[in-house]
Amino acid sequence: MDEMKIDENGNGRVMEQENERTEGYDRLSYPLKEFKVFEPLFRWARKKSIWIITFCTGCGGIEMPPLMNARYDLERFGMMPNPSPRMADLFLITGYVTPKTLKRIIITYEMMEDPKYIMSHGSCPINGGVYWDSYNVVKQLDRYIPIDVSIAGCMPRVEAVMDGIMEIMRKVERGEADGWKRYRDNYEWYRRNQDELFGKGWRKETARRWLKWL
Amino acid sequence: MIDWKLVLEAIGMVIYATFVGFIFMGIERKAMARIQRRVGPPIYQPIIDVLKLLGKREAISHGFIYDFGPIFALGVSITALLFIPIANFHLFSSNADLIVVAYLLEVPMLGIMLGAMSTGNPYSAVGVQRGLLTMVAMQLPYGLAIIALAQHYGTFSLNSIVALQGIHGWSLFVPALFLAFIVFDITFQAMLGLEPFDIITAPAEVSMGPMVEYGGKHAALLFTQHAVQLFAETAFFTVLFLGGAGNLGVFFLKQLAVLFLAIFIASIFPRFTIDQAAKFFWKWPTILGIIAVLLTMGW
Amino acid sequence: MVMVSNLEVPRELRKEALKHDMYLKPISEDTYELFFGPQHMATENFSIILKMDGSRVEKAIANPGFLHRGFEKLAEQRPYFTNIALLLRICVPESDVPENIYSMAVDELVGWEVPERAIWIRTVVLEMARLASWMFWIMGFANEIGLYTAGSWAAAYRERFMRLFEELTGGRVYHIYTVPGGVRRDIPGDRWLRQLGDTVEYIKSKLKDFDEILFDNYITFARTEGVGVMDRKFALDHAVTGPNLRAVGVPYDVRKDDPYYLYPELDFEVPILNEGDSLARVLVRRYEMEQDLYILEQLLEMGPPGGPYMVQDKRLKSLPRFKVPAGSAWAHVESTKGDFGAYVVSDGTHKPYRVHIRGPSQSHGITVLEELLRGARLADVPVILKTLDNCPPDIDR
Amino acid sequence: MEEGNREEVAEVALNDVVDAVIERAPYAQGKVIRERRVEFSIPAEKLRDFLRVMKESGFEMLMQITVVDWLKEGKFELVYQMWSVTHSTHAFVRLEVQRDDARLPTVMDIFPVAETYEREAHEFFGIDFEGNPRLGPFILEPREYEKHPFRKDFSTLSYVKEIYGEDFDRYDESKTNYVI
Repeated sequence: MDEMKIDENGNGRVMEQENERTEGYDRLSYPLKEFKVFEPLFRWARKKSIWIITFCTGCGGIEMPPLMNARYDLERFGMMPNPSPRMADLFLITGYVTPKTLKRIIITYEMMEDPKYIMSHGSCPINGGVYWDSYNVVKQLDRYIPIDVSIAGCMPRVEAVMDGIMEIMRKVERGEADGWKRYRDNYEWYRRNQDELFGKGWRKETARRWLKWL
Repeated sequence: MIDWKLVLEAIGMVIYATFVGFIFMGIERKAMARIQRRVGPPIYQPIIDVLKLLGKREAISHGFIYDFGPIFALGVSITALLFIPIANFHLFSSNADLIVVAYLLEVPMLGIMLGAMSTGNPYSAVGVQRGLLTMVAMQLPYGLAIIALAQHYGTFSLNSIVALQGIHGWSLFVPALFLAFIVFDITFQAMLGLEPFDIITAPAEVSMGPMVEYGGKHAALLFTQHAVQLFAETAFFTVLFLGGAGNLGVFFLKQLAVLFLAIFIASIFPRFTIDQAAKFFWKWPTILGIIAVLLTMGW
Repeated sequence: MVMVSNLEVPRELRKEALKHDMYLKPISEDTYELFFGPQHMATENFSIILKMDGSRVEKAIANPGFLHRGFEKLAEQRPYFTNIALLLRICVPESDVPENIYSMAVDELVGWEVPERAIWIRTVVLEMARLASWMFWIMGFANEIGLYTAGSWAAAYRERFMRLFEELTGGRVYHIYTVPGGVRRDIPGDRWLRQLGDTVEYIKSKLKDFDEILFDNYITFARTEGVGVMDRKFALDHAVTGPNLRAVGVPYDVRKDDPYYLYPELDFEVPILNEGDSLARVLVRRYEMEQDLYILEQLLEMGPPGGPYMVQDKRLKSLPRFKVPAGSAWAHVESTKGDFGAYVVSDGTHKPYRVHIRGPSQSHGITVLEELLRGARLADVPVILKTLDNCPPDIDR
Repeated sequence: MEEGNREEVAEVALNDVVDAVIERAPYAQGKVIRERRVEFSIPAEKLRDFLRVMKESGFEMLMQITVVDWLKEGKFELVYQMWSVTHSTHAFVRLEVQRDDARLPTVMDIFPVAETYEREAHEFFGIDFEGNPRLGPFILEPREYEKHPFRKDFSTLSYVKEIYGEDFDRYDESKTNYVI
């Protein structure tokens, strides 16, 4: 739908949708303009330069420094840790997620700019893993944010993580890593799940404190 | 009348500088990686990064100044570049271009600061404070080094400095100017934003500082600006101390030598805090700079 | 049409936001709030709310809880031996420590005499974990102060221990190796011991590199000297343990003061410095690395004693029904972060009635950190965090 | 021979330590469990007084406050665990409070680190430490905080089912003895 509208206008200008007010929050959309000619080039560049946001959410964070440093050097694939969510492409969920972290994850994920990808790391984001009966671990992360690639195991070996990263590279090149599109299309559903977990108005109450303009 | 040759040369030089600047950034990352016993990214990695950043959807803007900052920075960097006599291309050379270039190379920082200040992110704000203080701190030794040079050669023209070095040997080998070289190299580290003076973007402290809110095309602009700036700064260094060059190949090699010096220093030193950096700049480099100036007066 | 809501300021709201001072505010104010973490390079999954005055910290409020999984509750619902696979996840950088304290406490409750061979293996594993954890700490600390070279080297050296662990236990990070009554598997063979000896030699030779680039670096001294100073009384009142306590001149080391395993027979020193600032904490850690290498050398010279590696007990045939007599026991070991202890209460059934783990960061990470951060510069925050060796999973559990 | 001697000497010294403490606080009962472990039980209202005595007699560090929820007896057992650097000894100070309306005075002013331990005990067990200003949601989110999850009558499985929905089917309730 979005692409259609831009083609009709034909200017290549980023369009601004009308600001709708539903359920008490303001939304705004700038659809991503896909240049047909340059798209393969951009896809190649996206594949070759994936910046990881530095947000280690669980025990998998312990395997991040070895991944980035000597021995398993991820920089040779053009990946690099980036502390700023605005510049990052890949969100690596490294391990179990507690509700307190999930709030930050959602906010950070929404701060990232499209196209953005999520890779979950370990069994816990898939179904809770060893913490399946814990009252403070989110069981199925896929209900709250879209995940492109999941790596099973506790803890997955570094080689497994690298295999996952290769997979996400392949997906990016083929244009299949479309978690951000799914998030946009099914925003109502994700939003409802998040609200069910945290209670309505959690953004207004807690997240506003972290980001004043929220 | 429009001097078409000059225009073409200028455009060509900007494209060449951007490209070589990106390659320099790649070499920097690769060399650092090799020192850290890693494989490192391919040398053309910064070009891919910029391409990717250009292909990102960008929906955030913090107003006009936020957009204007990176453009301003890039513009100033290019202007500075065009004043430097690179090999046999003397584009905007004039009588006092030493001063012009020395200060145009400082201004892009202000552009980034302008944009960063308008984001409202406290990390940006802290980064801007740090950036401005670094600038103030490094002005003094930087100025002293340039005064020593101008004093020694008796001219403010980069062209004549290159020509005089061609006759009397590189200024690196003049004892008084060697002190100036050391001073300039220390400030050079801060100009490139490398350790021990990468205080502005210190990722573990202020998470990228001024850059924290930039993403997508703004970040791509800033990367391009950094590439041009890197080229211009290494070129300036080469012209001042390594005697310039007759053709682009030799010039490139000399620039590379300068770059590697910076990389080696950066990979063995941790980062200063901002007040230590300011104190450091106003102590040893300043003393050395004053000695250099005095020596050039006596000679 | 379905649309996305990203966290940008919508153009319509920008004027309103300006009007309400919702953004553009922090710069013009004298004091502002800085949310340091969890999305930050310096704090791994830990958040500090800093009330800043310029670049000085006026007040710091530690905000843990991003890693809370309710271990102690979960441990009450699992049998004794299953808990090993759970509890070791409390301390991620050296996961052998929770295994060992829990096993020691259960050993004491049951009254088992752990066989000599198992004791030797446990001591070696603990020391290896300590060295791997030191390497990890060098990596974190060096990256924090901007010396990425040393950090990257340390990561590579840590991999050597990871490989040895993998061969010994089958796991890279989580080993699930030490169990009540002994260890789960025997040593793979003499080749492994030779490799361990080689690794110790190698790390010993590489320690000189770290001395040159990191520990004897002018800027490292400048960054850490006089930053985050504790005195003796403060440290004791706040139950500071481990290298942080030894940096204020208290020679408390669990390996000496409450000896366990083979430590009474080993010859090592407890390094002490009296300054109590970050530099002292860094240097104490540096000296301890040397001592750990020395301990490992002695252990290798001693060689593993013969005999079984697991206690011979009929009750071990049906592990899920394995019952422990009622009572309570406290066991603690010296980890790189400090005094790590476990308090296990049994009511005579096959599940523990209560397991309480004391992570050293529980005291380092909240009150001590908040006190030390008061008045520090923003650039000192990561340095203080890292020299206290704050490990968030300990706090949250 | 020598080692045995040393142990005996250590035990005698420990007995002296316990005696010295009890002399100053006659309401307490103390005994030596084994080498380097001593135990005291005190009435709950004498807590602050006793901890002060302990601190003055060489137990400098408060390592932990363990709460054990004895559901059947209707009591919380609190174990203040202390370490003495001078005597190299670990001490358990045990006391009991009623499970409903559990209140204790804070020991923040004696051991500043107790602030964290008390916040934790309050959060997970709902014990009120009078005088500690920072009690409240600390590690948990407010919703879990209200349940005080480490109490024995809080069932984490039913809570998980309630929060995370019906498709959570790894636990079979019909099995009585569930072994994980």
